[in-house]
Amino acid sequence: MAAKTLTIDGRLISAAEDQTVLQAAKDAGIQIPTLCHLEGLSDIGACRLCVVEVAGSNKLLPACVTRIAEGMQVRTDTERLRHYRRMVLELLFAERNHVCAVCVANGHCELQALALALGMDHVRFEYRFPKYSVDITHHSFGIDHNRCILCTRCVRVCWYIEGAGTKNVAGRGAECRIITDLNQSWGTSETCTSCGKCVQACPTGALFKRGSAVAEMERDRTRLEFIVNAREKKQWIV
Amino acid sequence: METQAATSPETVPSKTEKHPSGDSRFRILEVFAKRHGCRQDALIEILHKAQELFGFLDEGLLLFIARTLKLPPSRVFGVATFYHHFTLTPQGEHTCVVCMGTACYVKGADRLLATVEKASGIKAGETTSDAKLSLLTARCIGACGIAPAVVYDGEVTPRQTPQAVTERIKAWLNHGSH
Amino acid sequence: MDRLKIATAWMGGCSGCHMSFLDLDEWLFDLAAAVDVVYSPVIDVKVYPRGVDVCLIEGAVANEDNLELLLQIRERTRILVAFGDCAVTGNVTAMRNPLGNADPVLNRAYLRPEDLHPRLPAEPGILPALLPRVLPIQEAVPVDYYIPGCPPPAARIRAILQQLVAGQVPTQTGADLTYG
Amino acid sequence: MDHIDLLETKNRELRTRKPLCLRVCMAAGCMSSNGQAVKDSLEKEIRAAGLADQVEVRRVGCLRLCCEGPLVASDPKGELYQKVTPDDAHAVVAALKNGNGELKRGDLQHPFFSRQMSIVLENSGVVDPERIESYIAADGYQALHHALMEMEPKDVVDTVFRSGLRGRGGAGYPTGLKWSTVAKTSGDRKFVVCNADEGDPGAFMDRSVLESDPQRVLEGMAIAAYAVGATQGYIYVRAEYPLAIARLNTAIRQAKQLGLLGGGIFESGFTFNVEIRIGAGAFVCGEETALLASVEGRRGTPRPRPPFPAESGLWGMPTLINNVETFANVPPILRRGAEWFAGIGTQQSKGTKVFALAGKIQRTGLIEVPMGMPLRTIVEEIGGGAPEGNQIKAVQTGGPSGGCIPANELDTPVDYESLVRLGSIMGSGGMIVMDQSTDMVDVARFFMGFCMDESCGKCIPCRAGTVQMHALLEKILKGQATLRDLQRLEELCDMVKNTSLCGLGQTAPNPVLSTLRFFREEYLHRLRSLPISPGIPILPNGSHHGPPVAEAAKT
Repeated sequence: MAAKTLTIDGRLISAAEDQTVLQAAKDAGIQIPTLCHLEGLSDIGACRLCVVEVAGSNKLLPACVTRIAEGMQVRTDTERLRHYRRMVLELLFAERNHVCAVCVANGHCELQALALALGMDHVRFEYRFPKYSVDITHHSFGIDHNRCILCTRCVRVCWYIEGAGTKNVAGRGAECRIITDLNQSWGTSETCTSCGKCVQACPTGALFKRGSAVAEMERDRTRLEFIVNAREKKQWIV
Repeated sequence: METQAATSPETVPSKTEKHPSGDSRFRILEVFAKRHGCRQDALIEILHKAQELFGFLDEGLLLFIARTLKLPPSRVFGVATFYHHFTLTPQGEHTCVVCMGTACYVKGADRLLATVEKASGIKAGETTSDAKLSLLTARCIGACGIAPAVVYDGEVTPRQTPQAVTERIKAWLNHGSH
Repeated sequence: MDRLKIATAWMGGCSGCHMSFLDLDEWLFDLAAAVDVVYSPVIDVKVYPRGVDVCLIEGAVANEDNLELLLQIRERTRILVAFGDCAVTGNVTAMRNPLGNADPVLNRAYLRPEDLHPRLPAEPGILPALLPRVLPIQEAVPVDYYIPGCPPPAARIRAILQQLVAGQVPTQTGADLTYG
Repeated sequence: MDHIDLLETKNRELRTRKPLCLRVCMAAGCMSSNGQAVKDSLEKEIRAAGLADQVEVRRVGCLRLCCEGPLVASDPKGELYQKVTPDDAHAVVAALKNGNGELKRGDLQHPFFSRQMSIVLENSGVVDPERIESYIAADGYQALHHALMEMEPKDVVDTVFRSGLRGRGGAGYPTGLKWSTVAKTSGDRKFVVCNADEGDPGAFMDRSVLESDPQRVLEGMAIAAYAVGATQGYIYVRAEYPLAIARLNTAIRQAKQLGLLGGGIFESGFTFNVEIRIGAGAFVCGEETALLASVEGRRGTPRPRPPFPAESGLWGMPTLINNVETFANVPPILRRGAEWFAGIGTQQSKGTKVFALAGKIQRTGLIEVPMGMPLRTIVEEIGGGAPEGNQIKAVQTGGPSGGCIPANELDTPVDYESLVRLGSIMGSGGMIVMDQSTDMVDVARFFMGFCMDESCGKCIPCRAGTVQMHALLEKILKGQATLRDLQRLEELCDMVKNTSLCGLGQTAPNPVLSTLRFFREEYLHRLRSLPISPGIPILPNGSHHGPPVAEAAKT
């Protein structure tokens, strides 16, 4: 694989030509915030947190799906980007009911961690306070739609890693929600293999192991990495 | 228009030579799907056909389609709920669609809608409790030259006024089908 | 230089933020030496005074009294600090908001079938009515600084107060900003 | 079919024509005003008068002046009758023989007609949209024949490139450039897709073209397919356009019967098939990657580009997507040459543009004008200005992605760049005129509501940002917003515009931004002072601080 050189935040970086800006930055130790991205899953460029400035482009580009190019000049942490990222978070916090204090994922939540990292000290938009339900009909897992940010990691992991196609997004726009099979309670699903990958993939407290109390829902992403490596690279690294 | 799709998930077998409910519309739908080679990318065409046959898409019907196309149910439900043309609840005997396109809007479509809502006692997207009338809005039916337009039972009617819609709606609600 | 006048107020919250404040232990003596605490649930002052420099507000705006007090505080205070998650986000206090208005919680609390004489509390002038919707304080009045946390750890409260007392613009970075 | 057959079909059609002809508009506008009954009545009247062998009653597409429908045109007299009722049949037939019945005659010298220029609509209102022979008689399929027999694919691409044709769907990307990308990209199969998902509220150009002259679109697609090396085409058309769908189906069937679609067209080695895909009510499917997802039977959510559909489109294959009007421009360009087309319009914007003129204007309907015509000519001369002596306040172009152009900018020439400079876009061609009674903040709220409902929900800025912008606009309309809210609205507009995934989100703030730019005072006078003023907190439920009492608590 040929290498290409590019500049990220003023640093000259060499990266493989099929890498994305996100991968190249990560390899160089530059962290770009992400939410819908999860190692091992195909990227969809939906959360817009990873948008970066690329010299010569008047549009902001999502780092997760933008391929690197020779001589590319990327900025990942400008004032303008920080401003937009903070707003993405504000919109998410205002959209559903994210009550960190009583959340199973408190302390282990990517959304919560980002709020901290990006300096979101409060939300300037009106909280929507929508009414959402919690489905704990499955014997091992539950889904709390109040905490869902619609990143679709669970959908993608269910379709492309497990292959069951149990989860999907239904509805449109603000009405979007994650469903099980034909919008039925999880416990009645005929396709769910109860593999739990969706729970491992979830960035917030939306998907959890039943019985988890506040702050107890820690995730083990190495399980996903193990499977993806085994599938794609034929390497079983236990 | 038929509005009853008397099916439940349990009654749908995986192989459907003849639908156990005895409803011949399933057979018609299956033939239609086969004409599309039961291709998964024909899902939207098949949902259109199903809605045309049954009036709305209930769970049993969606499951039937999922099995016919060998698709996960979550995919069929996801697609059916993405597109506003598809409805998962039964529609009334009559439908009134108020066009809310820009041209109609600047010519008072919002007042027409308010009038129908008042005359029928239901909001847009709802059906009267006696199932006589479903009230819908459209984003633009492309009849801007004759705005404001209202579609009564599929018939585009130009230059509507609050009086005209009231008469039409009252007639339906009072006299039922004719 | 005049001594800084500091206040704290307690609205729709569990008082956990004040507990955390009290966890500052002996540093409170240092604080007391540097400022005047002119209004707080921990001192016996009934009326919110004028000319307050800094007020820390715990809790969300949940009832009519909260709202009235908040407006008074805003009017009489130079720097208003949202103190803890309830004040900043609504938090647990606002968890009734998805239910639409206050009725479901009142009914659930007071009209239980097992009660002998179920009745909703109604003591006008004594018992403040609940607002239909709980508000984080910045949805009701402009707020100058925010201290998230449920509760905010004592060290964080101290850091902010130290900067305010020193007349600096408080900066919070990294670990100073955690919800929950 | 070969060229001789094509010419023979044309000549037979022209030979057998009756000397007199009544063209009855049967596009959706006139159809909804009882057009079918008018046609039936005319046919009956002509039979009764014993004129059946002399007079043809022809179903035609749009005769343009929708507000005066049902419309009937009389040949060779060159008269246009307006608001014709079935009872007028006698008078119309009498007029054929110089009778002078009571008829409302349209003034064909009026600028509404005289200032127009027809390329895309040259056959609209002339040919019978349900008879391919009628299209062939108007030189239909000559361009396809010319391309297949006398041109290499690259020459076709070159001709379109040199014509300067730009995409008529909104953004104005050079059509030739797009074609050449698809032509150069290798793939096992290639596709040509016609975007007929005309979703802008207030736009009906594509519907009219499909209803009036569907064969032209098929011919344009076939030429494009030959140029880029595609064999399969899809037309993605809205379910809301049943008449257009029916006529397209008829057109495809007839073209196949004559060997103008399918295998070995004109006895060449070129094969091209077209299928219709019916949309199901999702505006976002006008975005090309969402449209492709929908054609594949999936949820119509867009994906980031690159890769562009030209490289990786339907099922990962190179795919050419153009809209109806773009394809409709292709046959005349091939027939009359790139230079002819490039001679029309402005330096940057060539040819004509079809607009759907609607709203607070005297003459609503379908118009086609050369690019570069001042907006004033369109709305004041062609459209006759606002009705009842009202003043035009603004003209909205580009639908929910566009903006409101104020009356004092009416001298702007209508071309892609000029409209963008004013914060609007050409869009697909909806043109809504607003007068003094139109509330611009309400208009902004209307479009934001549209975008909110039509957001696919995939990316956060659009899904959640449109909700918040809509809420802020409602707050402003209710008189409960402060300057702080307005600032937040502007911040959100900027953020949603710059960070959304697809065109829907990126342009959703445009109606707000353009009304803020030109009608800012309408926003400002609705604001109230900062909430710090005693006694008036901001309450999200709308009520001012009065007693916000939980009433039930007292009962």
